[in-house]
Amino acid sequence: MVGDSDSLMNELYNIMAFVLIALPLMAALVFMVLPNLTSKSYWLLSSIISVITFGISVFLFMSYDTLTGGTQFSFTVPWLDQGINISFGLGLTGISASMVLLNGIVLLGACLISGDIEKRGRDFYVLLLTLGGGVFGVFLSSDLFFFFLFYELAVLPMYLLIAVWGSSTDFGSFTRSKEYGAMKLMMVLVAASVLIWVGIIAIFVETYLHGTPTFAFEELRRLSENGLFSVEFQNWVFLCFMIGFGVLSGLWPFHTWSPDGHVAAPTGVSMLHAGVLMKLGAFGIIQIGIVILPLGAQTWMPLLMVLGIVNVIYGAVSAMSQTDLKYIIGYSSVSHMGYVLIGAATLNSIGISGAVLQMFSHGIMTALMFVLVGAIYHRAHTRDIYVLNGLIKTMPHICVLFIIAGFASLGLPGLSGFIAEFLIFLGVIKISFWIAALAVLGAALTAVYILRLIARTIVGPVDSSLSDLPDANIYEKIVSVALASVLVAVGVWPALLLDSINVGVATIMSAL
Amino acid sequence: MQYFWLIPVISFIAFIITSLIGNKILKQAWIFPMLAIVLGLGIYCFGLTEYLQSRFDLEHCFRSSVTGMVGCNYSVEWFTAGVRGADSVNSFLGFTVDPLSLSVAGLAIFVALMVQIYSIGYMKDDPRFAWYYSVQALFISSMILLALSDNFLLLYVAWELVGLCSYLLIGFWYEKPEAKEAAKKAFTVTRLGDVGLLIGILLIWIEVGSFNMSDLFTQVGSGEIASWTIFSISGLLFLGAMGKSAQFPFHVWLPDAMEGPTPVSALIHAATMVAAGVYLVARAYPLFVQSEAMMIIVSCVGLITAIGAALICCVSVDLKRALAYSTISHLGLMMLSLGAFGYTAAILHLLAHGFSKALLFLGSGNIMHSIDDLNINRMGGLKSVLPATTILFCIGALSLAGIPLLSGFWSKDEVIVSIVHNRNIVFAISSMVLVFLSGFYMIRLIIVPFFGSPNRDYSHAHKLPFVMLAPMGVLAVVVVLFGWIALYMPGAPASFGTFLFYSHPKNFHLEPDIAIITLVITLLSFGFGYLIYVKRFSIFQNMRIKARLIIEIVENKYYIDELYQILVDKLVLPAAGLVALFDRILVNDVGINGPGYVTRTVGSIIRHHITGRIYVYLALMTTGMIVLGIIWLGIVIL
Amino acid sequence: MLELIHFNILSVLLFSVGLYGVLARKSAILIIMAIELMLNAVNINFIAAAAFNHGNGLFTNFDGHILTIFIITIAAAEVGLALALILRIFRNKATVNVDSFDIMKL
Amino acid sequence: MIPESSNLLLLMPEFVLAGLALVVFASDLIIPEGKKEWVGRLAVMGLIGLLCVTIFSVMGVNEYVYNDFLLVDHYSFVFKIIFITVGILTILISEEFVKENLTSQGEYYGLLLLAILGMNMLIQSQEFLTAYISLELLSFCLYVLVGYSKFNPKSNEAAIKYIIFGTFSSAIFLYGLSMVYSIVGSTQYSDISGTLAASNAMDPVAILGIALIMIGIGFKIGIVPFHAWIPDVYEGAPTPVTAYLAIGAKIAAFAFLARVVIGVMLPAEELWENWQMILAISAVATMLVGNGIAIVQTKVKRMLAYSSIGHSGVLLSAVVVMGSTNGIVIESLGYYLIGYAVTSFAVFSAITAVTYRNGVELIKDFAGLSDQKPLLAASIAIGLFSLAGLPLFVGFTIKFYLFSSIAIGGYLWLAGIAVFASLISLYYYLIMIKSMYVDTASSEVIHNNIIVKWPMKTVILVSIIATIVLGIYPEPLVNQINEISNLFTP
Repeated sequence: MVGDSDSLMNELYNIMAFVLIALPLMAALVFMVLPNLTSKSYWLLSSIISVITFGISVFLFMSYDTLTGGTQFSFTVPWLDQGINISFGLGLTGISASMVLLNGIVLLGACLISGDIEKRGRDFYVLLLTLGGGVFGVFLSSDLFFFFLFYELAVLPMYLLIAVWGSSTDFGSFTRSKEYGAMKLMMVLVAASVLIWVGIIAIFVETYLHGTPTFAFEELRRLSENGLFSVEFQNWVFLCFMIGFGVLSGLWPFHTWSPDGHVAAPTGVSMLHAGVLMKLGAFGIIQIGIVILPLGAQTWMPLLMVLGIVNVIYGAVSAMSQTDLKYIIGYSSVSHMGYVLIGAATLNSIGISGAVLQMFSHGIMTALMFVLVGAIYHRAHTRDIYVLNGLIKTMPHICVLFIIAGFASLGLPGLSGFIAEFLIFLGVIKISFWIAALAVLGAALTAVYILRLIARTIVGPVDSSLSDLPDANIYEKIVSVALASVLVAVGVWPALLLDSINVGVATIMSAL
Repeated sequence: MQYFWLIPVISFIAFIITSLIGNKILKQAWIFPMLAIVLGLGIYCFGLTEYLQSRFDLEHCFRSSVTGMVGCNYSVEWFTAGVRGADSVNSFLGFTVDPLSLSVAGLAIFVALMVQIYSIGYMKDDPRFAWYYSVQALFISSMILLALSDNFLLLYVAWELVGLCSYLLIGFWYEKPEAKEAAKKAFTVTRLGDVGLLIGILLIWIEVGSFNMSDLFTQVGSGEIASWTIFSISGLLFLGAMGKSAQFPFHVWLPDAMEGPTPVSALIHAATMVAAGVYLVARAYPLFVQSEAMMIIVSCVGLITAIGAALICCVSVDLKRALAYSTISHLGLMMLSLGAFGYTAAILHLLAHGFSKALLFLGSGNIMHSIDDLNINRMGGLKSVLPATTILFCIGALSLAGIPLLSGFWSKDEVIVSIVHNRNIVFAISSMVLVFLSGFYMIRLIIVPFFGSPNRDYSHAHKLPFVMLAPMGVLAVVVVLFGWIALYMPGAPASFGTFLFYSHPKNFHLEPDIAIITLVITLLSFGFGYLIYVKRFSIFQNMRIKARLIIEIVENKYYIDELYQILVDKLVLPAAGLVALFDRILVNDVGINGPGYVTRTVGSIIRHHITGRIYVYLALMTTGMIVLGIIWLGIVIL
Repeated sequence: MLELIHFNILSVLLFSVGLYGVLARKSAILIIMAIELMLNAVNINFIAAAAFNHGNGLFTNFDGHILTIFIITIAAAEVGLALALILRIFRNKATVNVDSFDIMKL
Repeated sequence: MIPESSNLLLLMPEFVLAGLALVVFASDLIIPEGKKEWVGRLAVMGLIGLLCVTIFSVMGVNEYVYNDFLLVDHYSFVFKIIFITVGILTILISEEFVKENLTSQGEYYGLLLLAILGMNMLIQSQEFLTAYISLELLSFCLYVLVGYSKFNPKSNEAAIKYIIFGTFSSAIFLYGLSMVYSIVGSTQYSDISGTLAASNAMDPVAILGIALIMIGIGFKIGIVPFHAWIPDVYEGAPTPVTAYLAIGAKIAAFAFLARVVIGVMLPAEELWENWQMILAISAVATMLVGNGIAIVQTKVKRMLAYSSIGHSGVLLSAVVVMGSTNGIVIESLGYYLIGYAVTSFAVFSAITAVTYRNGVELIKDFAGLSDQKPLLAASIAIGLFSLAGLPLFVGFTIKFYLFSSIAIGGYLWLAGIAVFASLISLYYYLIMIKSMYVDTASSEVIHNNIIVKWPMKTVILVSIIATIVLGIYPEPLVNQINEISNLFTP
């Protein structure tokens, strides 16, 4: 009997990755079938679900064996063995380990923070959990078909989440309605996925014509190493991937969906949007583009690097003159994702591990910022930095954490952003001095707009109209403190993440 | 000595505790930081003793072949990124104990302790008393880390953290618009310099493959690195140093930084943090000396800064700002000294200046505390109101003016000697001018507020508590006595120069001719000041009117702030606005909305072929058939 | 002597006339009639092909004739249905001009 | 070699169906007014019975009957099942609509049954005359059904347009057939393909004949440039009939087209190569025109009609690549058709429910539906997301499968355009979803008076569940379809 329970545990252990994806999706399905409950109870239920997924993601992250490396928690079942031959494959790599952890954290935060959703609670949590499940799926898939399926699944709920629960803003000279933001986000992301889709089909066709039709990463990688994909083929397919995935990471000039999406989105959705959704693109470039199409990667990386540096500088400069808190953070995300792209474009292990670390760090940081901005907006009903001022007087908790997040964003050592950016700089300077110099300059520009933001809204004399606003509620406090502690923890002890990231990067490097 | 890492850690813990529970124990919030720093001082003293006694036979200690000093290194791995063994970056948490780090760390701990004691009195009525102490603790933690770190990455970490503390403390009274602007300015300007520092560190890594300082110096020493690279690396590092040490043209932040509480100015913006730039150059000295051009640049920047700031100091009417310019001037002097191969002199001056300037700032804090004003023209005759402060302030000021036997005298003399020996006559004469100017502004700052006739009613002046005067007294004692280590350094063969040196120990020797010349110049400047401010000679008043233009330029700080402001207002912000507009109009409305709009338009145009008339449909079908037929024929023929 | 080709030409002409009628007439009934012409062209083709080729190759049975009969039948049904529908619309709109049948367009 | 048999029992489903239709017509005379829904329920029960009959009598059979005129094989079996199921679902969603909006309810169901009969015959015919007659049987029923709303001018107009267009295209089809006949001397697929393949220098008359036949079929599918009737007819027809047109008729037409292409065109390789290009061009035009115009529509049914044109283009792209990779294409085509059917039912059933009482037709009139009738809104939303090709729903999987097989056939660019077209379609689907979920309910249209009875509810739930289940667990279905494709791979 002992053996039985052991093997049961083993079984459970092996399908952990599957459980992580299935749990939120199943919960969403159950919510749909369940009789109508109050919004609060849906919130409670989905919070419980997200606590569990958080637990599982921590478990997966902790149990990823950095000594063995490779893909762990593999889980493969045949899905279609006729025709185009697809299997449902999951696996945890060194890189996805930290990404899964990121999503676990941000999803939990987003759920907890969304307790004030009154309108159509059920629909909101169904969509939120679907989004979370989709993101987990992307990070865990070891099969191109399912990777793409989950990728689209993660994009799907965004439209309704923004359009129904979002907010429209009038900026005087122009307006950004929630419908516009949602529609643009959806259309741009799906347009980008057109390119990815074409790329995936092209890869599949190559393998099919070769007589080994497959979507599995491992298999594709092996085929790629055997030289199945010619240089010309790799060049154009990688370009598709680069732009397609790049758009999701806010690649210039296809980035405007992101700030406008933020401006329209409700807090929890903004967190997931900036925190994890934008990471999917970079993850795709690193985990798929580089591994399967290394030659194409080598061809296009200079372009990606240049575009990345444009992202960095352009995003920072744009953020400087924005007046809306969410715009500022949105453009700052564009700028920071530029670092990720640059890091990936270095094609050396330091740059890529920096990029992955930056993905994690930016995810946490920007989620934290959106929690706080959401809290401010919720209370003051404006995000205009010319209207808000001296908030630290009335909302000390929110503001102190905002300052922490801001400093993480400008790359203050001791917070996670610094190590990540620093590693990216190191990776870049091996390639080009001037790009590295511009990247460092970009970090200094970040300081300009973050400090401007702090000086305008957080410190200074306080307006009487803002003087009796309440501080963060208990959930906001919990979430923001937790996120800030992650920032500090990773900043002080980056080896926490870097150990597994290094292993993942080693796998990628061996493909090059 | 191997427990030195505890000093920053204890302070950091104090920071965390105080920031978490500080508000609950508001008036007692100083306890933990104070405890931490006392413990730190204890550890430091033990370590120092251990170092002085047994540095030659400890396991971790060895003599650096480049600097010749004995350094003790302790490190653990921090993180590794990339593929281990192949293409990776390893980073260590390591500290090094050598005379340089011991000196700077000692200065930091000691002054910090004094300032913290002083602050108990000075800050006691502030509602953010606890916050003040917790940031102080963080500052000490990071400052010690800065002084001790053995690699550039860790140094950069600490470098930024002290910048953060400076930011937080300048903006301590953040309700004041000036304070928040000053904080922003300080951080932004130093951050610009840090761009250089960071790129420099990256280049170092590219060249050396490690961040470790001694690795770099070994490679530099063995001549493996091209001179151009050395020049660029040292230049980039120097950019960081310029930012932190407020060297021209990055000096603009320091005067504004005086918006912070006065004890903060004393600790951070006079004694320790601003000296970090000098410390960095001294740290990387093996690198700098390899590049003659860089050394000249360092001297020039130092000289320009020193003279420019000294001139402004001569006309500044705000006591703290005047002191700030004096600080800039002295930092310039240190840079000048470093550039003139006066390594030991610069560090000695760093220490002497640190103690003296801390004393001066605390003195100005006393004035602030009692009469709540800093405009020296509205003071006068303070000596009768604040007698103790007057004496202490005079000690500090005279020390910096270079009056013999006080610590400033020894260090300044040492600096001048190295300038005269290693640089040409222009530098020598300029440094004499500098001596004159510093004597002049110091005597001005003594005469105008403290002596002469009172310009206001002092009846409401607050009394000074003992807790504020006591640390000043201690500092004054140090200021008086400290300079003697120039002649005899305990634990070292002889003078400070045999303890802290570059490449080979050298004894301090008083060069009587130079000493006499500087002394004469200083006294001359005193006399000059006496004539102007006490006797009020009309000839000077006339001169003042005639040289109106020049004085105005100097009073307005050469319009450099305005220039920067114009640059930001007329160039950077409009450019940013333009980019944002470009982003919205072109990238978004045309680039992203455009295709959607085009699709819609095309859709609404082609929909018109569905006219609703059957015969049109049928005609359409027939035409379609014919068109397809033509295409088909084309395909067949081709 | 009449060849198959002559019948074919006749059929093409008839088909073309029908096509012209379909495109040019505005009355629904005339359009239906024109379509009937086209169907008759089809019938001619079938009958002629079956008659002239009888015995060659696959032309061994009476397929062509049968086809024709079927087509005539179906065409009759079609016309009946069409006329019924036209009647229906005539009751509602009092016109059979197809120009007026454009409530739905674009 | 497929054996020939004279076993008329193989046609049992068709006999039963014809009988059922007669019974339904007759029952209409018996069942009193006010209980007419029992006519429909009778038809449903009959069809369910027919489903069993079909499974028991022709499953696994592979034989020619009637002198090679009909082929009872797995292909026709699968499609018969589909047609019957579509018929059942259509009748179920019709019930309330018919009761509220149409007179003479009984014949409605009878005609639907006859249409199914037409489809069944069409799919198993191996000869053009049989095919033509079946097609006309189907079409006649549809002409009547489209115009069934007697007093609705739109319905009348739609019927008139449909019948004129339909007879016109029949004439063209027949003319083409007569030309082919005059060369070949037979109307059997195998004879025609044999002659075409044998003659090296292709006879222009035969080529033109084939072209006209293809055009006739193209009209039924509604590919550009023969698409003009679709929006008007879809809009004017009663909503359940629109659903039937968009789902049943379309599947039948494509199944027929595939059969013709496989039976007639593929053996004549040279001819087919030329045709591939033509069809590809037409497919591109169909996808772009359909989706492009759908963007600017304001009426729901018209928007869906154009969207249906777009889907025809996608399906036609799959037909284009037939030949080179037969098996996988047929598999994906079949899978696509089934997926498209269940998805469309999710949309159309809910739209029928919304329109049966209020007669709303504008997209903006659906505002507030999600608050008042969440199930209907969810059904439409899921269906539209699925049609747009978003995952978890069958739309994603079928598109992925179909596009992959198009690309495997060497037409990656066509697949790319198809993906792009589905991007365009997402835009107008989202507009519809926005109307339902985001916009606040207008005061004029209130959906609260809609009553969703069990037949409708069943269809909605079944189609939602099928949309999801077929999307994430397609293996059994694909295996079934795979059996068909095995028939065509030598």
